[in-house]
Amino acid sequence: MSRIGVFVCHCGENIGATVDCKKVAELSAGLHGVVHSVDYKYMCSDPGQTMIKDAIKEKKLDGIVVAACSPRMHEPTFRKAAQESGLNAFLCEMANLREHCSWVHLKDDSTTEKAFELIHMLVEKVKKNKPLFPIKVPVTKTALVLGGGIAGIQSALDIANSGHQVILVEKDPSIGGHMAQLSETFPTLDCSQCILTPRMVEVAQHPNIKLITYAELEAVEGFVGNFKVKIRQKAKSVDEKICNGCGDCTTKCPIKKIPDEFNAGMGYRAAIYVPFPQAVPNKPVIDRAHCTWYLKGGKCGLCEKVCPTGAINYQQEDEILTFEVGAIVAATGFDIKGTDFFPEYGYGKYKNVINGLQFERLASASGPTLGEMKRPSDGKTPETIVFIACAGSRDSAKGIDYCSKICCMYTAKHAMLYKHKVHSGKAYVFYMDIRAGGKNYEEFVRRAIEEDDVSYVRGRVSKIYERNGKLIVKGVDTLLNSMPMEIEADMVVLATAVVANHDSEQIAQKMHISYDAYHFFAEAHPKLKPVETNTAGIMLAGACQAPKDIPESVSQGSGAASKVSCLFSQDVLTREPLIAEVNRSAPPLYSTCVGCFLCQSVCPYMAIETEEIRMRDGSLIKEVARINPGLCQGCGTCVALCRSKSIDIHGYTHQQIFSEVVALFNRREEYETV
Amino acid sequence: MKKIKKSNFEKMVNSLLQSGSTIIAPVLKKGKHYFSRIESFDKISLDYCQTVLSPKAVYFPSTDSLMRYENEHNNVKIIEVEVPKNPVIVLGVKPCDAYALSYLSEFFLKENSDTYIQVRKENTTIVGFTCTHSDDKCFCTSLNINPFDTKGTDIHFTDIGEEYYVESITEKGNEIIKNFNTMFEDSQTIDKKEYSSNPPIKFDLEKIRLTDKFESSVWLDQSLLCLGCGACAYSCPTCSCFDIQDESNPYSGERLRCWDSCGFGLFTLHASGHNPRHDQSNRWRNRVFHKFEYSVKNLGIISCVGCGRCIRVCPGGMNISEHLAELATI
Amino acid sequence: MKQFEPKIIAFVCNWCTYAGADLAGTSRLKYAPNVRIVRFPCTGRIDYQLILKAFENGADGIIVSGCHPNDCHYTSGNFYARRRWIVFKSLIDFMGFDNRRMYFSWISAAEGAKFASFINEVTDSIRKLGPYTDYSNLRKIGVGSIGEEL
Amino acid sequence: MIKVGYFPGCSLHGTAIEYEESLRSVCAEFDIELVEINDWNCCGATAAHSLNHLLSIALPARSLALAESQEFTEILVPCAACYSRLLSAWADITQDSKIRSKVSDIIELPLLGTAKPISILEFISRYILPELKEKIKYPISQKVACYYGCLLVRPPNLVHYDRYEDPLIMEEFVKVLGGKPIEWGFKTECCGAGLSVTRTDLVGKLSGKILEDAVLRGAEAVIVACPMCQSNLDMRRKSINNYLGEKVDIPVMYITQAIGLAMGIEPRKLGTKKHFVSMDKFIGNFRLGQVEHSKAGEV
Amino acid sequence: MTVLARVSELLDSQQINLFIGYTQKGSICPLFLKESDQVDKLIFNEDCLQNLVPYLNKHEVQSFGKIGIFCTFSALRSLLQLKSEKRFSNLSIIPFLVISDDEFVEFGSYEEIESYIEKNFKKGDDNVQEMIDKINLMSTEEKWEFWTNELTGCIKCYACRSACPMCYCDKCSVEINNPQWVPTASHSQGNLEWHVMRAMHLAGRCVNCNECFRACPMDIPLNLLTSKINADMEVAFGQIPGTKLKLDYAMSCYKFDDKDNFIR
Repeated sequence: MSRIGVFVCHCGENIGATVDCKKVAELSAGLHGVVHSVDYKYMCSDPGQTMIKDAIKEKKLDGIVVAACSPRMHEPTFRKAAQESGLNAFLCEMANLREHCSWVHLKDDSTTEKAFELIHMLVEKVKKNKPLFPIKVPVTKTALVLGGGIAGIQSALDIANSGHQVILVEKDPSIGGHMAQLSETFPTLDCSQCILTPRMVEVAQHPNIKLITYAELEAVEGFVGNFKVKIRQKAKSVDEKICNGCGDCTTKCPIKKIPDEFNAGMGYRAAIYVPFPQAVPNKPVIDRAHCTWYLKGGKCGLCEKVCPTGAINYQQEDEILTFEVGAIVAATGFDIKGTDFFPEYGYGKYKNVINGLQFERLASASGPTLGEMKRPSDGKTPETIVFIACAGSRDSAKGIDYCSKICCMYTAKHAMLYKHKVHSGKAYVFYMDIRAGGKNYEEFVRRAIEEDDVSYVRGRVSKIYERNGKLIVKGVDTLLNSMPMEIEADMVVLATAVVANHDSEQIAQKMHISYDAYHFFAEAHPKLKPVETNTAGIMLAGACQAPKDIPESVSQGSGAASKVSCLFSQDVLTREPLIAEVNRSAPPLYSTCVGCFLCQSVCPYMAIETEEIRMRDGSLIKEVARINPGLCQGCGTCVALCRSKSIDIHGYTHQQIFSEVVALFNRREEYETV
Repeated sequence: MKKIKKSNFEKMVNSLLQSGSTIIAPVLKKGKHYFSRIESFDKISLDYCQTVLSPKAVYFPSTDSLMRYENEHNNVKIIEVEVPKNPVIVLGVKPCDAYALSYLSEFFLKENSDTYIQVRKENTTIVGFTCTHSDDKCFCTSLNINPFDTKGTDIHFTDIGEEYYVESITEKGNEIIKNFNTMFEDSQTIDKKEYSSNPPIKFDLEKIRLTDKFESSVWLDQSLLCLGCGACAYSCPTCSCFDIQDESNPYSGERLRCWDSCGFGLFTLHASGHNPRHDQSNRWRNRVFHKFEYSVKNLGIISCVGCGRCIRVCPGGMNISEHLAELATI
Repeated sequence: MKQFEPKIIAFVCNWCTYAGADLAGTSRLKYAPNVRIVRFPCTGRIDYQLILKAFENGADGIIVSGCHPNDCHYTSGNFYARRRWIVFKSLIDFMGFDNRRMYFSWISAAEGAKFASFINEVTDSIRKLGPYTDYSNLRKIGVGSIGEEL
Repeated sequence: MIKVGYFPGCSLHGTAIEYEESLRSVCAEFDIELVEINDWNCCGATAAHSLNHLLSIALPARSLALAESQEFTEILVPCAACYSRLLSAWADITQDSKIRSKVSDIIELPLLGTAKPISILEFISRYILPELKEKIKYPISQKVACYYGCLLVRPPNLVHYDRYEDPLIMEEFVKVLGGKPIEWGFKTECCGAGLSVTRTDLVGKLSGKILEDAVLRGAEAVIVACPMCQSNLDMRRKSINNYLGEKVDIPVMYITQAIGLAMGIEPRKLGTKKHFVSMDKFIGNFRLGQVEHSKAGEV
Repeated sequence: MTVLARVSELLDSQQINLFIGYTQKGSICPLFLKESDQVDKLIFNEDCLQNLVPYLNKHEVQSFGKIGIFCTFSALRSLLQLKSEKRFSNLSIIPFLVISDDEFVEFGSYEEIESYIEKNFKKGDDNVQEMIDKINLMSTEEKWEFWTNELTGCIKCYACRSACPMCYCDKCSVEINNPQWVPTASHSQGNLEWHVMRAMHLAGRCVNCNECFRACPMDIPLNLLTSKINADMEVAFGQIPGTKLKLDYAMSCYKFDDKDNFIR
């Protein structure tokens, strides 16, 4: 038999004015299992709480219902009071008499009746409550940062500077990311590499940062505070410890005509290469897909011969490194659409139609033309250049509905850079809208239009075709008479859409984080949790979440780092125990879970794993679902999905909710007498 | 011995209906026959081989209320359930089903009389009919039951063309003849066999010796076809297993007696999780043993009447007469 | 005769509709006192069988409400719930349940006014329909009787 | 014999009769029978759809319903404008059961949407292309320009058999015929058909630009699959020449005519004489022997 | 090679320990073969409609380990759906789809089943759709009357559950008594709740084999319930149960723009 206490609060006049609290308390006293029922002016006040505590002790209550304000307001208060008097905090429930009753109804019998019913529902619920205990998980104070672009670099440095260990993993041979490829940055036009490279060096030298380049994420297991990650260190074929970075190998390598990724295909590199002169680490790797030694079974070997330190190691193999980390920052960056995505603009066959990143390399002093404006087909200086903004972005016909955000700004920058280099040249920009929200951004665009005389045309380009060595750009000017216009251009730059990396879906699946329809990683809440993911302990930084410019990426990198530091400030994590659990029953069933794992596909937190139930001799009896208490956030979607009702959620169990619902009714006649 | 013209038989039924008796008789629905309460004579369809379900629910409903209770603060008030006492006449009961009903009353009433069933039996008159249609699933004759037997009936009719040949078996039967004495005429004793169906004998009952076959592998082989539902038990005229269910809420509740089946895995499941009849073969063996061994030991009667219903309804194609024939050979 | 007052039960999620009801309270909006709220962590937790249970135990109307699409505290619980309701609705409509007694809505934590007017609207229309007994009466068919078919 | 439902529309019975002639001749070679939809009516390819959406669906939907009652699951609609109207109507009625029942009420016919319109290009790639190569007798060896116009591969959300910008499917056919399709940027440019009556001068400009580029790139013929395109590019030569200031004599033929010629079907069965701009030079050029051959056949 | 010869070969070479097929004994019923000596009793014709896959869920049958089985088209779909729900991990199953005595398809892998189903997909029974259409046209009250009448006949023998390939829970939720979700009694309410629950459990999983209807001793058209919601789901979500080897369960996925017309 339960021993339930009911405490009805008047909340001054707030409840008392419309609800007959005294009568409610009397009626409650008559409920089955209620052994104590009182009303009081202010339950949340010190004397009120003392009343509750004393009653718990004196009447040996095994559950209480506080009928007062919204549980969203004072549930912690009363749970704490219960806990302090020896009653498990989760044996306290609140009936919402104020927000849901007294404030919204007039003084009337029906209001009092409702108040009593609300209490009754919770009395029945609390009878089924079970003591619950907070979940504690230890924290490994090492962070993994995935991606060595500016967001990852910023994140790694901030975490390292707050005194924690960081493992920074980069898939390319050098950190730096896309920012290293940029010529100048908007809106200040300062040199991108000049501001980036010092930070890259800082990463390399930081005592708390372990830098692993040319490596990829293999697998993530575990949960917040206790991840186990596997990293595949791709074979560099060069022993980093021995290599002195002299560069003899790269100059001697006979295979030199490999399109250079760093130069966005505008230049060439050798099969053994350092991506760019300021690379960190500044040690070469062998590109096995192009190296003669690998393609022709051990021939060539020139680099090995010229290496003064004997660092070349053709036999090196991929290595799987395992680390235990407490948090992960995903900063895997973005990609941009190639020009071959646009049949109407020449589907990649016109050499002089290039994308924004290629233009960056053309404009960069360290690029293939050493910063001179030379068009790819014949190296001539383009006299007329057309920039097309929103190439793919905001175009549902192309399947990309979103705004790529950075294009308006970098297109203005490109036009400006072009005009600064080719004073006599004519630059056109076709745009839909100019989105220049940001500090000094609008001013920057105005400068391009007004000071640098860039012709901005509001309209879209329908077609580009080549004729007599010129690119005929057919567009429309929607502001001037909406007339079709044709420009004979020497070069066209498409501000192609920013898209997620081609492998972002796989990476997200490895990390068990969700991603949106465009394969950008999904944040936990679009407004209030823009840095966290749905998987506790995994944060996002930079353009892997959505298109972002440099300041935003850096801010988010720092934000992610601060989230990690907060996490690492505790030795043990404490979580509310309101999570789901798969039931256990007597053998030979062990659990009514039948192992269909349909629940796995519905869990937003990927918290459901496989548990093997085995005999003592190790033979498998059955596989059942197990909810990882570290990952479960307690939404209960799996609970309602499970056909055999093998999953239940603490705090909202089948029994509790069922009792609440059944308590409400079946008593229509009784009210006539109330 | 008596006889009654069919036209008079109709008048008699209508008169019984008018006098307030509940009449239950075979009725044709969606191509199959079911015992159902009738409101008029023309609903009756005696031209049938076998109803889908047996008439056992007349004594033993699929869900029976045993009592109700109400919570009054901290007291519990018990409310007894009254079994209706109005007269019930079950018409068109075949000898196999009548035989089964007599088994059921033995089972429920012999040692500890079950009030609910006692009351129903007292108020029920069983009007038997000689079986005229049988099919390849019928095997009553293999169990020494004749398709014209009168066991379990109160009054028995045999269709002899324009008239029914009538035998009164019990006092209730005499009562009917007395009440409608103008309609009944005296008759010679006839050989009912001429008017009845004659299902062939499918196996030699004497040769079925179960006692030493408890551990035989035959149970597994036979039960592979069984899907483990309760269709056989629920359609069986003699299956009498039940489960007690309390349906309740915080204010009141009701105690129900519901049909159960030994074919269900849950039937013998212990709270500990252990199930002494873990495999379907164990359950199938129990079913056969119950009918041909245990009920003989307990009540002296084989509790299978060869009606063939379980064969007809089985979704897995289990055929008890074939299985018994197989048992007779080993 | 006392006017019929319907009993309505509302299954709501903790983060949006429960909070929306709280906001209706803090805004002192007035609405009909016929609804009893049962709090769930998320609409994803709401079991369709509870709807049957509520009707079985005498509810005259049922409200199910949670966060608007894309607003779910758990990001996607309401999307799964929505699918479940679409399917459940198609089933019970097909079976001829009185669909005028079931209401589904999205009410956010900011929509206190929507909550209040929604409750009023639902209460009014269910009051007009009268008590719902079709479902709870089913309980009486087939107990202790010889039934329709034997 | 394969039977395919066939919606000719007004063009193929009128100004584009040679399109139908060539289509039927080619189909005969592939043992395909085109069965005209009984009592078909106008597709409504006017400005009507911008005035009353529902009626603009109902008009073509009637033909769809009739095709259904003849138990066709596919309807070949060679005219690109008809195709566009029929396909839009089909999409509307199959995606929205409410529209379907409304339209069904309007046309007073049962309507399920089981008959799907297919374009000439889909038709060729499904029924003709698989066995085309072995039937080629006289491969076209010239450069030709494949011109699609505005309707054939659009709108993108309904038409999926080719990309809507810079389509490639006709080029594939031409390559099988042995021809050399040119790379050009005018495949889906506007020919001006919508202004054909009101602003003939603009038609000259728009069509002129198309032909100018085709000629510039060395094409000896333009291959089309739309009666409107054909009539504009073929018939409006006067205004085209006016605009261009020179005389262009590049012939404009239907893809079905091109296929027929390459298969060695007699030109008269392909309606090649029914164009304003003579095709003789082109035919003569690509296979001198063919003409002799067909003459020999006539004897 | 005839299918019977192939079955013999598999049994003789112990590539399978059990073969589940059909035989004719008065009516058509399943046949379990452990040896090849009785293989000539196997038959397969258009009347062999029973889905034999539910037998594979029985632990007694599973203990044979390697099993050959005759499959109808919907039985193949049920196999695929069950596999996607992680069934049969310890079982090697060789399904056969028989077209005629000499013509049959033997499936070597689930991928083959998947591609066969994709290539040969056929819609469910027209009669079922006709009945559904008929009920759809009824008013709410008529529907209610139709279904309460039908379901009053239910005796809760659970033949529908036993015969359903997708019902394989160790403990059916109708057997949970704390709380008692579904009344076990076969009064009308208990019956209705049981069938609502069953239909919901088959939403996104039913392969239209109509086994529940075939098994029902009371001839209640239960298949209409599952067929109806799955047909609606196919239209709404575009997913068809039993066509994908990778789990594709409509109830555990969503689209941002799932259409509903009743949520306000």
